[in-house]
Amino acid sequence: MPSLFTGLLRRDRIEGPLMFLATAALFIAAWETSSRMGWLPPYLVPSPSKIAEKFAATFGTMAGHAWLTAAEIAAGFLLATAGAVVLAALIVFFKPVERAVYPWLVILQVIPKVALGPLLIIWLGFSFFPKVLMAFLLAFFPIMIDTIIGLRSIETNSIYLLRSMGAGRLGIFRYLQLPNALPHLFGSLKVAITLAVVGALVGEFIGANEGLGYVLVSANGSLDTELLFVSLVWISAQAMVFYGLVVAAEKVCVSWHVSHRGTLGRPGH
Amino acid sequence: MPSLFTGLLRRDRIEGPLMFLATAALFIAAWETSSRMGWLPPYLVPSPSKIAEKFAATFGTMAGHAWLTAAEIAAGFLLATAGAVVLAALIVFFKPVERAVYPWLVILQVIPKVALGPLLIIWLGFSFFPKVLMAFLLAFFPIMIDTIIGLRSIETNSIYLLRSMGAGRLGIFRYLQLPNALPHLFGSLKVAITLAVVGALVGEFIGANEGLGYVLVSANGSLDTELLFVSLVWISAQAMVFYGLVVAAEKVCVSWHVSHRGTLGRPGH
Amino acid sequence: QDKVRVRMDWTTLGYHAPFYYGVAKGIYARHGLDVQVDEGKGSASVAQLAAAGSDDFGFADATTVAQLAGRGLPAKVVMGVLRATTVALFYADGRGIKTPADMRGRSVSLCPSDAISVYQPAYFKSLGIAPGDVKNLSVDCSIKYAVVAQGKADAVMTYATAGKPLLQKVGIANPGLFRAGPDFYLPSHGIVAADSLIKAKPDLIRRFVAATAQAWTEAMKDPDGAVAATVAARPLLKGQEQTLKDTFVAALDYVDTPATKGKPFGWQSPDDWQKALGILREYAGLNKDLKPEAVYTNDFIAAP
Amino acid sequence: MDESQARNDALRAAAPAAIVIDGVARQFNSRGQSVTALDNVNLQIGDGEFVSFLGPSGCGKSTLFMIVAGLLAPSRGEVRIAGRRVDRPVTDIGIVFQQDLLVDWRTVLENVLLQAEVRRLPLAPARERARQLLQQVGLAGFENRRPWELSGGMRQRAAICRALLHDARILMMDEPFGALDALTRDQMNLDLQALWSQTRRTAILVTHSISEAIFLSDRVVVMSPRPGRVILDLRIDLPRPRTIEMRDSAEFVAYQKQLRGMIGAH
Amino acid sequence: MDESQARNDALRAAAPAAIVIDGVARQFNSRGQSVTALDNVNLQIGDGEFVSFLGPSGCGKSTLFMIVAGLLAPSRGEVRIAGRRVDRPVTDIGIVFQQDLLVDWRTVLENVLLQAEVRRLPLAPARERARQLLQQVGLAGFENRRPWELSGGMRQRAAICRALLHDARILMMDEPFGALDALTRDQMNLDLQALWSQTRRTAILVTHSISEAIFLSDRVVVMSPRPGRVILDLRIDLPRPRTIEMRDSAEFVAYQKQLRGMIGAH
Ligand SMILES: Nc1ncnc2c1ncn2[C@@H]1O[C@H](COP(=O)(O)OP(=O)(O)OP(=O)(O)O)[C@@H](O)[C@H]1O
Ligand SMILES: Nc1ncnc2c1ncn2[C@@H]1O[C@H](COP(=O)(O)OP(=O)(O)OP(=O)(O)O)[C@@H](O)[C@H]1O
Ligand SMILES: [Mg+2]
Ligand SMILES: [Mg+2]
Repeated sequence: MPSLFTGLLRRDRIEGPLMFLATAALFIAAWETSSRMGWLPPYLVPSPSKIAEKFAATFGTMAGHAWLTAAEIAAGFLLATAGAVVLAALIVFFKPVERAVYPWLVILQVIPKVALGPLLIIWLGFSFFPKVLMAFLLAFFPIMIDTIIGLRSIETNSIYLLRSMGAGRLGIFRYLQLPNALPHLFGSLKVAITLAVVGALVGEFIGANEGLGYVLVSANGSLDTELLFVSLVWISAQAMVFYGLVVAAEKVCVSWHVSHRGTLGRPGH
Repeated sequence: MPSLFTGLLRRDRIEGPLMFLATAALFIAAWETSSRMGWLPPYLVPSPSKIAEKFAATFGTMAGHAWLTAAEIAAGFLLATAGAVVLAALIVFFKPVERAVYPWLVILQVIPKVALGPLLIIWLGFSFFPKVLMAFLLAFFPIMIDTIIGLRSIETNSIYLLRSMGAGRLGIFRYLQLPNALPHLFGSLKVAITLAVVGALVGEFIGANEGLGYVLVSANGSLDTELLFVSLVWISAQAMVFYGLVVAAEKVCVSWHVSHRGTLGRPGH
Repeated sequence: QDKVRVRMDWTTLGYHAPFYYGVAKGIYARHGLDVQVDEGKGSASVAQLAAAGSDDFGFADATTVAQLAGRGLPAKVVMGVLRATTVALFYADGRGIKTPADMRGRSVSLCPSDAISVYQPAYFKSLGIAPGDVKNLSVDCSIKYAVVAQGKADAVMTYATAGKPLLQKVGIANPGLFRAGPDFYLPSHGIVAADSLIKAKPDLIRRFVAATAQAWTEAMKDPDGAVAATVAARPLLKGQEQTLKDTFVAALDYVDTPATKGKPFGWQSPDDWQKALGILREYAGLNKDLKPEAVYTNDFIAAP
Repeated sequence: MDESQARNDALRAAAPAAIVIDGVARQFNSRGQSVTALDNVNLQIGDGEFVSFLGPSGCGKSTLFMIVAGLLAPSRGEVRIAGRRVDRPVTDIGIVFQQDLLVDWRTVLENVLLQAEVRRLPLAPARERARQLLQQVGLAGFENRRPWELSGGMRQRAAICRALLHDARILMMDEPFGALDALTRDQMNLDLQALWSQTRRTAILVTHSISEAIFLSDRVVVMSPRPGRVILDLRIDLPRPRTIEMRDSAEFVAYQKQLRGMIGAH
Repeated sequence: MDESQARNDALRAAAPAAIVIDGVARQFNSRGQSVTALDNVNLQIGDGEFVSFLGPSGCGKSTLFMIVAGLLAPSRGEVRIAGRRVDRPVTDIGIVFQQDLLVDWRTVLENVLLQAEVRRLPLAPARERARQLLQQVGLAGFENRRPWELSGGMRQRAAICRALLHDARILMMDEPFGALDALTRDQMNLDLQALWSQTRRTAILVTHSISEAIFLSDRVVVMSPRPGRVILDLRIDLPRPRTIEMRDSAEFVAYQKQLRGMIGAH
């Protein structure tokens, strides 16, 4: 019954967004009501309708800010992906790299980036670069950790097979470890893209004259809660788009993996 | 030659920390020199010796603050681990949960927590709890994502085996999916513990009268760079301890996994 | 025309309006200056950026500049703008607070990343409040007013220039203010410039100071025009005109101290500074050997 | 054929079939292409009967195996066990898959005991029995090793122990002895026959060894190349217990020849 | 024994051995316990010779296999190939492991082509040859399927194609036909013999099938149970090319009996 089957599949695809939209509508309705009833003071949380008004009024300007922030996120994320995969490979291949570098990475990871911020401003100024750096710093670690595990999770005999084919470390990496690590790499990319968003924003918090993070901070400073929530809407929407892109890339790259076959525990009955 | 072999192993174990200490010593020496030569103005970065002095002078008070922050981190991290694993299991087992909950989780993940913080403080007060919640919020997502992938990365036939044994979803989870996911779960725990640290600190930034995060902000506000760096030292040290604990737990729990056998690409030659 | 960059202490606030006004009205241009007004993220980094030469001038908290100068920052205050003390305690009305003595047992919200919290003990002392009499609530700067509105605190330590309109914005209709006692003085905002700039381009500084004085004097007479110029430069502030105007007007009370009355705009009183350095030494660990000349100068103030 | 054997056969013929495979077909679709693995398989297996399946690689033996175990849904037709339609995994079963499916986080003994843990059987006697089974298949001394420390054949033997740990009414094995040498295999065949004779479970065995199929089975079913259909259902009338020597007997060789011819013909 | 065979043998005896296994032993240590998998194995394999290994499950065949391929270091002794000590993976080799080791992210054809890609062989002719090999082993039509869509035996066949894609001087196979039915297995044996006769590579085969070993080999080596030692090194003097029918010949049956006796004796 292929027609019924594809029919079901399609219903599945549509139902996902519908479900979300339904819960979202409910949530917003409850929020609007609370605002109108005065349970949510406007200086804390404005009503959705006010936010929508403000959203429409500021659309053009905000789109410009969003564009800049998107560029920062994309640059930081891509650099982090490339850097983390390369470093993970070095760590897996060369023990000394791990010993010398790893503790520093952990320290770098746990030092609150906001505390680094002022130094970054002084050294790097208000330019594009420090925001990219922040997005990079936040996104880097999860990718590296998951890639390391992914690269190491390889059956010894598969490596032997490649070695018998004359593959060196690079060959093993390219033909075996990297594709094998992809499913888990994508898991970390999903985490990393959200952190790259946060990173770019934190970078803008620390010092910027434009971008969504800047808008957020200045709305905060002038207690303009409506603008603040408009910027949160933009930020969330933007992050969802980025997240969706990563998920789409994942679908393309690791459709072969068992986690994507959708047969889990469903023996056809 | 087992004695030579274990000897090498032991050297390996000692060399790791040594390598780090050596690079650390070098780094600190370079820093101290730069400070003394005036390349690093004290109004930006104090010298290591000054930091050490301040560290010694404030040890008692700082230990108290560190203790509190540690409790927040631990509570947030443990709650996040439990919550994320349970939610991951629900998502893997029940498609509707995924559809309804997932987009919200992504939104929650990307909204800058600093923006949520004020609301949390106002609703939840200045207690221990909002900091725990922050640590929880930051740590939750990576654990969930990796656990979902881990739970799904299971060979169909292994599930069939368990079903033939009469296992239900819970049995498959307990006997198959969870242990199978452990190596990747621990990967995410390593990321999550560092984020829990950041979360507790952000919680303290937003509203607290004690804790390392509070010390950090007030040192920042009063331009006391020495105290600021002392608090950074405490934060890093604390995070390293937590990270070490996770790594130790990983060693115990997933020693069986191929990534821990240490045979990668080393065919004995 | 000389290209000049001046950085404000924060994202745009009401008391930044005169700078935008000066640009919009061509006041700076008439002094041969092509000024770009940038926003900043705190007085410390603004002073540091000026000292490093990244910016030409900064509009920063003068006490912060003094503290950094005590640690060797090669920059000083070349012009006082808001010269009166703006450290202030605002309290919510209707909660039985009339005099400083009523503060006993109450909670005060403050934001540790404001420089203010350091001076709080000195400030309270000038009001006759002992440090243990009030409970401090340290919160992020963005919610220090909201916690008062929520009733979690009854008063807030903040800048006198901003406190009233922002408290009104969160619903406290008539906030009261305790001004510091006479023995408590700290200057508020001024223009900071690097020592190297002072040495290299005294004329540029002189012109900038003169133009800024003129911009302020004219803006004070035309608050609506100043706010309009600000919003024109920062379109995101559309809709915030009232708040901007209120905060700007509130700031005008703090332009002068008794000691500067009748002196040219921008002139800083050595007596005032003497008092301020004393407080900084006692409460903020300021370098005891720091000479006033390393902190400020009146060399660039034009004679009346 | 001795008397008891004859009586057994008579009894079995009277009893309703334990497993009925009724018009089962199965297709696999992927990217537009469709592979028909099974095409209309009909078969009845009596209670306590031992049936082996022979057939060329890729003909659908494992597919049929999974369908009978309730792990895969047929595209057409149905399987009934004891009259009930199979529409979920059959659990009163001891099963050996084509892969060993040992898990790395358990020792060999713990892997065998998984059966008991999942079924919540009392652990102490299960452990006793597991040790005994491991000993029997020559894995004594390896109880506390991890699966990756075993050879291919040793892993397979551990998987067999896991399937035999409990008392299941049905025993299903998909090429369980493929990685074993002739001698070990013979021994395992003898052990399996002994076990089966004691308990008379219904048993299904997929194998590539004709002589193993004859040796163990009441009936040998031969399947055609893909799409798999039943092309021969041969009753093996050899007395039980069967011995290794019997393999050189004339009847045995005749069966062997008949089966080989049948398989070769396709 | 025909004449050319005799000449071949003479030539081989004169040539230096291609592979020398010299006093090789191997222990595995884990948690204090130590397993001796191999204990002093000595063997010489001539250039172009086909040698099979028989032995009980767990006796160390795969361990020895890995050591010869340079993938595992011996605890004692050494292996020399063409006079050079093996201290790294041997790469002029086509190898089939006991597991198929197909990767899920490649189709069947791409899995076979992995050999060519890693070795940077020209891809167009390699693809041609891969298709041809897949066709030969009965996998035509499955080139673009993923490994998990294949049956156990089909996977094994794909792995064999991967090992045969290039022209290696040495061919090593660890139970490559374990999951195949008799008929397919016979066909594969014939194909392998033809291939080997054309190219005369040195070949090492681990198998559990005595008749397969005799059918394919110049020499059959029997190993003892763990710790593995060589207990028989039997030269098979049957003319080539060998045919399936030859398996019923008196010599063949005699070899079979001798080997079975040897394996049974331990
Ligand atoms: N999950 C699947 N997806 C697509 N095709 C499949 C799947 N499982 C099996 N097939 C196809 O079904 C056919 C029969 O496979 P099956 O595993 O039943 O064979 P088999 O008889 O067990 O062979 P073998 O003896 O080699 O194990 C094969 O052509 C195979 O490609
Ligand atoms: N990585 C390992 N760690 C520990 N022990 C091992 C390891 N690999 C093999 N062994 C042990 O070495 C012995 C020989 O194993 P090997 O795989 O060589 O057997 P085999 O002859 O190939 O058996 P089979 O025919 O079952 O494949 C076994 O007892 C096994 O437990
Ligand atoms: Mg099969
Ligand atoms: Mg083996």
